[in-house]
Amino acid sequence: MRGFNKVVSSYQEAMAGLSDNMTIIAGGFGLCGIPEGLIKEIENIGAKGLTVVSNNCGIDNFGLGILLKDKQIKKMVSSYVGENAEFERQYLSGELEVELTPQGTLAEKMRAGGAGIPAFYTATGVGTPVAEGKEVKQFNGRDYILEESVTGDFAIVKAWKADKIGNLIYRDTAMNFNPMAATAGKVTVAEVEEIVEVGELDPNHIHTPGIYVNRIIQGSFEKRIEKITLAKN
Amino acid sequence: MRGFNKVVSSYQEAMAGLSDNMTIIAGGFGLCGIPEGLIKEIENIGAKGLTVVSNNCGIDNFGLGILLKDKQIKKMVSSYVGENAEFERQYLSGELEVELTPQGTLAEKMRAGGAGIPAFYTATGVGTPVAEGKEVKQFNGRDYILEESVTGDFAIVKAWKADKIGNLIYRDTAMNFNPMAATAGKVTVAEVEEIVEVGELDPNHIHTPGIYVNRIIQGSFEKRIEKITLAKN
Amino acid sequence: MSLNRDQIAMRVAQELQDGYYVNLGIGIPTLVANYVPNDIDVMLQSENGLLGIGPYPTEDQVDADMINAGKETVTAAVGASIFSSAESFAMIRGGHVDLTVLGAFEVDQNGNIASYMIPGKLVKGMGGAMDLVAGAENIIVTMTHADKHGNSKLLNHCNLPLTGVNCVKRIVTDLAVLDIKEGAFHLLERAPGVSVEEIQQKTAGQLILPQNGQVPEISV
Amino acid sequence: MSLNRDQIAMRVAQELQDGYYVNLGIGIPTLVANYVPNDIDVMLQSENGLLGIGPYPTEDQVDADMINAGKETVTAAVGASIFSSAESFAMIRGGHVDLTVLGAFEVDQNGNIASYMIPGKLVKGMGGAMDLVAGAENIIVTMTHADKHGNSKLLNHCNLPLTGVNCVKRIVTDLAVLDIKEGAFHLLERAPGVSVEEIQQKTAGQLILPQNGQVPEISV
Repeated sequence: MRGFNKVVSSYQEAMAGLSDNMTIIAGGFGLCGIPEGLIKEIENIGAKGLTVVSNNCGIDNFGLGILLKDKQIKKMVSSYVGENAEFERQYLSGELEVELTPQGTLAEKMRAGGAGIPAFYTATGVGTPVAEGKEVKQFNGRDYILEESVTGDFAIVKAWKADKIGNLIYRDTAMNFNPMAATAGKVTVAEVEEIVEVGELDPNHIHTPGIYVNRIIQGSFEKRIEKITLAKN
Repeated sequence: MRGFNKVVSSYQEAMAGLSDNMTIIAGGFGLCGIPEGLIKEIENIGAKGLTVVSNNCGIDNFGLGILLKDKQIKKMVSSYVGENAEFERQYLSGELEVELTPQGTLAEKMRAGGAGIPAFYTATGVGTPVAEGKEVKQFNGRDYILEESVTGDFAIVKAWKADKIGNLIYRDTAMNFNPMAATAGKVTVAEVEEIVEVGELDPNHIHTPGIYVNRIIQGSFEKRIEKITLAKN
Repeated sequence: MSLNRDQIAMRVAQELQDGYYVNLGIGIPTLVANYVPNDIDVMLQSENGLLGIGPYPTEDQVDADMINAGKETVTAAVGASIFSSAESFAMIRGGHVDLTVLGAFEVDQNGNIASYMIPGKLVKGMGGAMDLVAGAENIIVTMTHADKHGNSKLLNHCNLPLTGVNCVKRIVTDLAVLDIKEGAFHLLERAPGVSVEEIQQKTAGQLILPQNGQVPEISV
Repeated sequence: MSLNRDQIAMRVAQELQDGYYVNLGIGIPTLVANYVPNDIDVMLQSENGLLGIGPYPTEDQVDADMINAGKETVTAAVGASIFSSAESFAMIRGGHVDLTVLGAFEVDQNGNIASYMIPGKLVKGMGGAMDLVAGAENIIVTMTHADKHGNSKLLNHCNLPLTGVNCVKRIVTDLAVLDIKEGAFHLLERAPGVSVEEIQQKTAGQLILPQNGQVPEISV
């Protein structure tokens, strides 16, 4: 399956084609399930003016936060952007544009983008600042707002296992936004913990079918934890 | 987990509460992955005036076709209704109302129904009879039509394995419409091949989380095949 | 005596029913998990994609891939399922979660809630809160009845940007349990030793007392 | 000589590229799978929820839980994935399938297609066809150039209810290969021994010949 072998051997190849002012959809929730190496490669490339669609924006020195530090990000579309002092500074000074989006709406916007659905109605955000400028329509007597989907020039995701043709399996809550992000990129790049031969993954257990994935790279992950909480003895 | 034990021991219990003029969402594609025993129980109950939302309507003497024979169905919402002479007769005579719905739109209407999304836009059906009476809206210069979601008084699905708290796993292409149907019922009933103890299913492999499932019954399945096609030697 | 954080959580836990799927927000709501009555089972939903939150891990069990919506390390309960954020919010938005408990800055007599943003201070974002309040049939808000300056948080109209409209049905504060219906707060219970007068004084919105004038004390 | 069904499929197979994800409709399109060139790989998508259709099963392999969209028993190819109908049509509607091949009753010079309904006869339904034609960037229609009465199926305007509008870009018939652009059929190739005149006569819509007047024969 030559035409389906999506494995690349360098981060340069993985992110080839990224340039200024592009939109990047990123998987991950906090620091959990983020494509650490792909983010570092974006830092290396130094592309500026990026729009990044991701539930969070990392922390000051890890995850997407490193792109803030370098002022590579023009706009963030996120549901929660705490834990990040540089973010706060850029936002308050007006350097950074922020589109706060409810978490479920953000997940659905990515899914819809990948699924060819340009917009959908949701009750989430009705009557709140999120509804400003959006069309309101009643269904069965309740108000809903129209939310448009998102797609990216690139989608960057983190998976546990991939086979060489791009079928992906996630592990535990490191799945989070990754499956939707994977569907929403013109070019989708997956950074994974393990690459296996085609046929090793059970077809019934695949979370992201390979059709969505363009490039796969074997990563090495630090997997930093934001809040280690332990059972009391 | 008493409050979460959803296993019932009879088909009567499984479909308790079904009455005339209700809407039923059914999983299955052709005769593949259909809740055979639950359909028979609907026949036994004899409820009339039903609206059935299902990709197909079985064949004359099997699957949902048996409810047509008994004239229990007032309206079918389906994408494909061939292979069924009684269906043809009732439809042509005007006894049966049919809402032909593109297959992908039907799947999405069920998913949206379960996901609290009252409506979504799709390019599917634009400029065709499916678009009649539906709102058209442009996004990025292309026309899309507004499709509303569906929900049912009951959803009936077929799964391979269930644990006692309703987590479901499907097998091969018997999955089809079942995961969406499972989310879209006020009461969702799953007929399964095997019931296992809580904890036996890998949390990462569950296709339908138990939160969607109200009742589980151990079924026995004939699994009739519509077209046996074999490799040529 | 007003209730402390744990006592508020204990009172909320009395609202749990056997077989409930529950989403607990950050702060006092998280404490509710410690007071689930022994004779019932609930399953806790975490909006990052876990149904069936288990206990915090031991040091050996800590796993960066297993966190809750507050980004704390957790374990999966027996019978848990794990899924994407889209599936998680399909559950939430679709009304499949039986009970949502969350904190708030303000609630008003029409059931509006403000919980995510204080203009002028940093906006951290709403996370999943807007989806949770829009999707749940059954929402309990936990908060202190008044802020540290004594200003009521139970208002005629919320002043802060809203998280959701017409959605809060019950509030458990350090002073009282109240229902919201027909455009008013209805006092149901008071904290032990707290007078109805104090609750009236600290409730800026319209407060309705029981017809018989009797307000039982919260039992925790 | 006009092409037979297998020859039409062979010609369509020449459009395949290594690494293509392809959805093949019922009838002639299904035959395309038999003629995939040896030096390329394609993965076949079945809209009931299978990416990677394998060969038909042996008797031992027959499994009621493993069928294709035509309800035939199949096997899964190595590297296949299985998913729900919603996921399947997310792929299709979202434009992730590289090539869709399907049959039709009529196609017109604006790329409209009618393929699912003949009023007065039984309406069996569109199945996935409307989603496929709306979602695909790259659609090839296979059909006979004319019906058994000699009436052209390549029209100015479709008469039958449409499956999709402005979507068909290429047609492979028993007589010719044609592209649709700028409101006309553009003749690219003709079946061996079939004259341009016959194709002109059997094409009711506007037909444009190559500027040099040369129409190469289809090679299969």
